[in-house]
Amino acid sequence: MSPDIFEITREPIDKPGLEQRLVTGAAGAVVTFDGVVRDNTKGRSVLTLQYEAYEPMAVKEMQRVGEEIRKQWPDVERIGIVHRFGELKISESSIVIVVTSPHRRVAFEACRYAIDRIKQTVPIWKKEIFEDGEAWVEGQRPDSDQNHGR
Amino acid sequence: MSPDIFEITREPIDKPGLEQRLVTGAAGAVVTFDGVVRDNTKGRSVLTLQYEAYEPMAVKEMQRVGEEIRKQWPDVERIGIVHRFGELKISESSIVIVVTSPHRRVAFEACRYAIDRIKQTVPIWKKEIFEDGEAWVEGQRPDSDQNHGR
Amino acid sequence: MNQDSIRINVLLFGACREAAGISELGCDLSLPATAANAWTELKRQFPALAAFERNALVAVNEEHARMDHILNDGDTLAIFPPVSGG
Amino acid sequence: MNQDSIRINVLLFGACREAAGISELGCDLSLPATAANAWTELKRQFPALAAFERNALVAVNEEHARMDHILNDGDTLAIFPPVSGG
Repeated sequence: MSPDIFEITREPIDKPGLEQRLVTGAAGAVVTFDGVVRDNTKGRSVLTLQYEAYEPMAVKEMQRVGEEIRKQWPDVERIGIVHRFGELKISESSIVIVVTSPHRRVAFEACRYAIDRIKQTVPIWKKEIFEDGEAWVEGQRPDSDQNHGR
Repeated sequence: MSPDIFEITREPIDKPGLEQRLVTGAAGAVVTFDGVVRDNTKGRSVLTLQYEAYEPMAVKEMQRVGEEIRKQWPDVERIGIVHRFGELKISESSIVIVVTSPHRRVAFEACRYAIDRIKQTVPIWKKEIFEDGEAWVEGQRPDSDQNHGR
Repeated sequence: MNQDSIRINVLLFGACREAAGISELGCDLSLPATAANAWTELKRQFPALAAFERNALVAVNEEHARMDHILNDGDTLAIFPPVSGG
Repeated sequence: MNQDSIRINVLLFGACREAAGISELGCDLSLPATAANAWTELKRQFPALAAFERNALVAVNEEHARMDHILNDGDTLAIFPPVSGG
């Protein structure tokens, strides 16, 4: 069984707990990306964000990102990706990605790759709730990005 | 007074506490680098690491790294750098760097820059304690690195 | 069900779900059937989906797929706009 | 102290501290005095420091400095090997 962690949850993400599960003895670097809800979009005040997920497929796609990382950076020790859905308030975490590795370069590169890929392939959608309205955030069409093909 | 945080401490680093102090409403990305003690160096088992710091100068040099970041990435929201010294056990954190920004690219780049620069300029030294001996970790001479000059 | 047609499960997400006003339904299609055929049928049933003509993406059985993907009886077809997670 | 000499504070760190067996001392230097002059004087007092001839770095008053930095009375000179924090 892979020691990596790929989860979708309605609950607040336990970031320290996730990190703790991924720090091995061989790890020297822990790089964590935490996506939090911004209080504005291009200056317009945001009240909350609503995330909707195609849960089983989202987990599969996160696992696939993990496989891509292990192929590209064999020195990675552990990968953890937890994406939250439901209604999130300002400064709450929608996604936490943790990568551990013996040395820092790999952890930085793999963590950044993970969030870039997740935004391209994982079936999750978000809607911004403003004081005076709401709007789905537009994703990019995959064919507008050369990296998408597989 | 700058809202950024630059600290040297003998105590375990409170990473969640540090992150919490740096997440502003405008932040959408929190990138954290956590340097932890590896259980080996090139295959040789490490028992503990001893860190020694020139404390007041180390804080000044960390502040300088913060200034460099703010000049290079004006979109950074907050920077936090805490370096621990004294004797550290395997998997304990020697340094935690947190950068928050509205979007992820800036937080990733600035966080990585921070750890790269700290390893070049901040007066801290570490000694590896093995089962059968000990050795100071050799740092790079600044003139062997083009980025050092200022 | 005769052998000239199949029944698939359809899931809608995000703005597509909201436009159609439904998140899940069964759909009968004549053979041979592709995701594009299902999309045409769904637009007939839910005209508001036409707004997503250029953007809608599909997944078949929890894998990203193209509109020319051939559907089999019992497949799950998901329809959604470009993803925007993270 | 006469006007032809200065007294500086010297701090040693890491392997330099360990080699010298001392972490802090006062040091009198004739004028004009540079960090290099101080380094020569320290090597005289602590011969083991000679092992760091090619590697020793200096800081004056908590700022990185070069060996030709001119020292003034009361300055704090720190001597150490290349840093290895993080």
